[in-house]
Amino acid sequence: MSLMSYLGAIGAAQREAMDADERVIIIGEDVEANVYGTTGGGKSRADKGDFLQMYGRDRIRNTPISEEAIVGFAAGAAMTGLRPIVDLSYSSFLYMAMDQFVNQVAKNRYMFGGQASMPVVFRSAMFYGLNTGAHHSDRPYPMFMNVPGLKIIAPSSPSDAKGLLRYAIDSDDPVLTFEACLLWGSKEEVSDEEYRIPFGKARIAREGTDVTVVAISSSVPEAVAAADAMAAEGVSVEVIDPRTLVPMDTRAILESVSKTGRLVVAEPAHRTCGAAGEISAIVSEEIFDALKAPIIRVTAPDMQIPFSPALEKQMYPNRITIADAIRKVAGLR
Amino acid sequence: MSLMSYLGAIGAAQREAMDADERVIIIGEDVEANVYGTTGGGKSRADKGDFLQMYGRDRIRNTPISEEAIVGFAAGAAMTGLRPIVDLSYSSFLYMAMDQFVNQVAKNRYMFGGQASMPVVFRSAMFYGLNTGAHHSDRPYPMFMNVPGLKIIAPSSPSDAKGLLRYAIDSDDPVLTFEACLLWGSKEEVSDEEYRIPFGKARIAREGTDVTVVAISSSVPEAVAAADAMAAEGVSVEVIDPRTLVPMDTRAILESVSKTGRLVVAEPAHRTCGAAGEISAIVSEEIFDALKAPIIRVTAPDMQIPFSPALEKQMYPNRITIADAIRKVAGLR
Amino acid sequence: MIKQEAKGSSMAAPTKDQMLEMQRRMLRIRYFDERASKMVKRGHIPGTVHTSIGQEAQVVGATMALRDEDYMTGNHRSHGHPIGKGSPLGPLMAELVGKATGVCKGKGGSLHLADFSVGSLGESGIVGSSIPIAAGAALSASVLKKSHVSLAFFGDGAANQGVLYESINMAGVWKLPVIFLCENNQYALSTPAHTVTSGVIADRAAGFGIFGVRVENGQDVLEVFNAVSEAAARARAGEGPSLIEVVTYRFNEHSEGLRIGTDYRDPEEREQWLKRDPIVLFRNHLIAEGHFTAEELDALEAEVLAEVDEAVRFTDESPYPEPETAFADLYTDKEEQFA
Amino acid sequence: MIKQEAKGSSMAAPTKDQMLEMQRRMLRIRYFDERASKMVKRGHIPGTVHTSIGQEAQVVGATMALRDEDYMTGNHRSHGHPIGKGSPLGPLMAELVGKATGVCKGKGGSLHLADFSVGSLGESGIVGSSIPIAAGAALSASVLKKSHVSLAFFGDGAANQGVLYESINMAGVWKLPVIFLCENNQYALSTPAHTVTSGVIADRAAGFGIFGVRVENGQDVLEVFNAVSEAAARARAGEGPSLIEVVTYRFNEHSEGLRIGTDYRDPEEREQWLKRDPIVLFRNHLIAEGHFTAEELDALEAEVLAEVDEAVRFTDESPYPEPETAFADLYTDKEEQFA
Ligand SMILES: Cc1ncc(C[n+]2csc(CCOP(=O)(O)OP(=O)(O)O)c2C)c(N)n1
Ligand SMILES: Cc1ncc(C[n+]2csc(CCOP(=O)(O)OP(=O)(O)O)c2C)c(N)n1
Ligand SMILES: [Mg+2]
Ligand SMILES: [Mg+2]
Repeated sequence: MSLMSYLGAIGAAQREAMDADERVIIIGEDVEANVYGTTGGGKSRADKGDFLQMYGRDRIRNTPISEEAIVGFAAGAAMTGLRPIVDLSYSSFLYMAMDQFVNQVAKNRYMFGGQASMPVVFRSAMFYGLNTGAHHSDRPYPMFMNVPGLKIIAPSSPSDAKGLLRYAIDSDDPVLTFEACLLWGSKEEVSDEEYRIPFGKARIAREGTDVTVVAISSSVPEAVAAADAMAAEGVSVEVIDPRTLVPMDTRAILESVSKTGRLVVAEPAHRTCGAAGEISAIVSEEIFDALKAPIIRVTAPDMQIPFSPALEKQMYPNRITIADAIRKVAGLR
Repeated sequence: MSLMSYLGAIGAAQREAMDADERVIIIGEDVEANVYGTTGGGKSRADKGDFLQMYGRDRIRNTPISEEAIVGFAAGAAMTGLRPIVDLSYSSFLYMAMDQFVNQVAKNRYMFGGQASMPVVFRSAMFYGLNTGAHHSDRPYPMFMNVPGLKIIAPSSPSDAKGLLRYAIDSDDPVLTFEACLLWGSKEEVSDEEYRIPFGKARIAREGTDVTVVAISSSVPEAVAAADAMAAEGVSVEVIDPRTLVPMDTRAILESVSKTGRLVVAEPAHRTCGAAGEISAIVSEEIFDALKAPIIRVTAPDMQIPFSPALEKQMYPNRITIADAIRKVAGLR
Repeated sequence: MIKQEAKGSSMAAPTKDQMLEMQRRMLRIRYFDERASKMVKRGHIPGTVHTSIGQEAQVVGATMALRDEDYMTGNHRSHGHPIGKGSPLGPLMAELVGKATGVCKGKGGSLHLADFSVGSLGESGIVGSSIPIAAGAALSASVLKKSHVSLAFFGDGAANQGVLYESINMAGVWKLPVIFLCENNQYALSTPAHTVTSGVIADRAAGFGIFGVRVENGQDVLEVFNAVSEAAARARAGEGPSLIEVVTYRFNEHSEGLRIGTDYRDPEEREQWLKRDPIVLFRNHLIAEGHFTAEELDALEAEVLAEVDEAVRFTDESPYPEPETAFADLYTDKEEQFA
Repeated sequence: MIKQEAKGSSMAAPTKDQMLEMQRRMLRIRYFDERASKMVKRGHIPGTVHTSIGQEAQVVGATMALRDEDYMTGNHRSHGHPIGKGSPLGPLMAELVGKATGVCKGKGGSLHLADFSVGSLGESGIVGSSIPIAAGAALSASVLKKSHVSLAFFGDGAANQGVLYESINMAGVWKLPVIFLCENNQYALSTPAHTVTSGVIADRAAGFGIFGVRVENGQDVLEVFNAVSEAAARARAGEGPSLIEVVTYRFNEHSEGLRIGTDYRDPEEREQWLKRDPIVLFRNHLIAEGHFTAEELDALEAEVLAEVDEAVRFTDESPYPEPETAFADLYTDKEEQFA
């Protein structure tokens, strides 16, 4: 075990996968210079752990700013023997390649009757909450959840980041990872061994009996903090992190809500057609009778993200708004 | 009043708007030759009603196949005095321009503090159900519903098509229309006068007291047919067509479900993070106590669309699957 | 044929066998597409099909210049490419009809044919969308040190999609073994290329530092073959990508059954082009040069016609897929969990 | 400066007043950006800023060649463009800090400055994304028969985004009055342009049938001014778009506060470029040619410094926006219903 940051864990998973399989390559803007911190040991190419030094230009591919071609090249390469990891840096840049994601990456295997497999991972990080304005603050994973054929993960801790990414790289299907820039610095003890966390298995971030909170990405630590605060008010809150959004571990969610009868869903994406709405719909479809109160969603509003520090913070769920929702669903106000 | 097809109604709204305001222009692939049937009177340029003859090349703009630039040009033009109608033909092609939709069209007015307005309409039709395979069969409106700043309409009848499109063209905000190719041929008496249907007002397609069905796009006639069939079984079904998905007339939906206590939501989009999930979540959030049974969604599964006629039909809601859901929600099976 | 610069080693002329194979494949495309057209009109094929009738030289000249293992992607005008690459006709025809024996099990249909066994990585219904896929296959060849070349077919219409230039640029800096082949049949649906194309497509190569060539007589299978052979040789020699624009003409409407009036295309223009039928031209050439007799070529035509008949028979006798197969092949694992 | 062909009417040399205004605007950019850089480091400006320090000649040469009413879009290197176009400094600085008096009411921030009052239609945090917006403004001018020209600023990195070529092509066939101006500062973040650019950016114009020019000495404001003036004249004369590549250099890091090591950029290279400071060069030129005295230019510098001080004072004294304003300005009507 080592104390590892979320970002470091991602770097570690990439390094292990690069070492394990020569077909794994990294493609992306500024990956050579380790600008985003997952392809090197430090700030200099001379630093120990620098990917370019270790794997060479053939496998560490600095690209032009051409997201659509980057994604398409990776898809074509994945169908013909490589296993690319594509670093798209900000999630807000995925739109540039939307056609490739939806029409090629997600559909090819199906359309071709299973002739192709598509072992490729597309990494990006959601940079919200950092006063970078509307162009850099998107949390667009819900729209990709509406596209069958993609698998989607959103790790919320260093050990999940490492294990899920490794599983993603080993998977023969296309995976999109939505990392959370806000969590980059969070640290915990992470195994130095190789390990993989299979998709479709939620993590119970905190056990409880009165209210279930399903939280996504950076809302997980906020939900845990809210749960801690609620314990003081005598409410026992269970926090579930689905970790993988497609496939979603609905069983774990349903089991928890069957027990608690009360559900809050918290996520940083926009409200309409978000993951929270989906989870709410599934739960009321499946275990309507178990529900003791209406499900409450705590999400970003259907509004773009303003730049000013005086405006931005209120846009995302936090421990206070989550705790308010818990109180409400528990009938405490 | 004239007997008008859905497609004819769209053509009529465009013609009226072109006549009323010189700033309205039409941009798109193959609009000159009236390939998609909304910019002409017939198949020949000599035919009466041909838009190119009537408005000239300056206002009827045949484009290269460059969707991203088309959308971007239209956005730039809309911010500087024109009011473009963009014909993108198939909804499956919108992905090509996703960055322009999300990062420019939806965000500009907000990011610039209201300096710009964006009076532009993006038309496309969902061509599903016609054995054209996965690339041409998408129903991607839910992902656009997750993007604040866009308004989204999905007319299901000729008179709605005309009135909603006209309102869209007159609107100072960007509007995406998702038309339904399956409905192109449907006909009804439509007013020859100019009229506008304001956004955010649902249409009660059929009144009823026992079960509410909220249906979207081509699911509306299927829901009405299911309701007719259920009347024979003694179940009175109310069918609500939201018509505009953003803004959504939640009040009309809530009023109906408050009355019936039972809700089925039918739509042709994929299930996960679709509009049906959103509507389900809203209803159980708002009027949980009024619900007598779990809400049922009838949607396309989370699967891509196969080509073969032996495979495709089962992918979308139809009168039979909707009627089954009605029976279930009504406790009849 | 205007060449900008010729770097590749000069190509050997095609052998007699190769020429016969060229004519065979052109005939396969012609007869297959003619039959498909009829089947659309009779309602035996659902959806829509786009024929390559009139463009056979451009297709076959290109595919015959590739090796069997080389990769290829295409577009909506989709049957010619895999046929040209050597794909058997039965599963292709069965796919068009949506049978379980189709090359994509009935899931793709005309627009999305793919036959990985002959390096066909997929046609695409989305204009321009498959171009970077071909370049990605070339990236595999490059990283895995294989000798594959990859070729992307696309139309004059697709030549205005930005992803083409992103792909050209990135393949250019990485010197990938990929050929961008523009089938300039002078129209994109109803839109004449010259009304939506600024400059000359082949000339766009130069600004991106790659080799560019315009094959003016795309009705001559040998001209196309030579141009693509040179590009493939350059690619295999590590000299990077090429952009080849082939001038040709589609004899049929944009898609079968589509009626958009003829206003956009001068009937007289079409008449002139019909006289430049690539199959007739090559037949005459083969006879004139003494490579084959008329009788030999008649026999070839009969043989190919029988092949197409056989493909239709195969199709007719094949079952439709079971409805539940619609729910397989999306993911490689535990597919049922998503159904 | 290498010209491909000069169609536009030859330009009048800039007047003395114009030259003084050029120097003034270059100074405004320099001092504004220097101050902004300090404010980022002190935490007074949240998020990130990208300075145009070192690139002032390229920015101002372009904007001064436009008329006040002409349109412009830009990118993340965003302050120089509106300043060059004549936008007052106070609301720009207030925007960087996120104050209510900001030019975008604090909603845009550094990356998304826009000042419609001077034709600035918006900077863009998404590389390449604002290029078609500028072309769309040119479409308005064309359809509405106005004389506006529109200019899109973008970097060497953005020159590999496909939307640029889609825009060039469509503007080319429609002969729109738009100028595509590539600020080639030789790096995109950590990536040297030559490692990701196949061919020469300006040369890409030719294949798209539009005018292309490379301004080799982008540190000389007059060279840039002349090139853009010619392009603007051509545009107004109905001769269509131009692609202008200006070679320049950014003196600072990609963004202020960013530390990505210096491995990607040779410190020696930077030293050489620092000697080619566009403001110093132009100052020397103005004195050498006898247009202005050193004292006059010193006074100008003091004046601009005071302007920047005033902008900061304006910013400091301005209130932050009320939280509920975050929920306005998304739509033109009934905004509350969406909040
Ligand atoms: C992205 C996209 N835009 C538009 C279409 C509709 N469409 C299908 S084929 C076609 C014309 C294509 O022209 P070209 O590339 O020249 O190929 P050709 O049909 O002439 O062989 C169009 C506009 C599409 N399928 N995909
Ligand atoms: C679509 C997109 N991809 C990547 C980025 C991240 N990014 C921001 S600036 C930049 C470099 C831009 O280089 P260039 O266009 O040359 O402009 P410069 O910064 O040199 O002025 C990159 C990669 C982005 N903002 N948008
Ligand atoms: Mg064509
Ligand atoms: Mg640069």
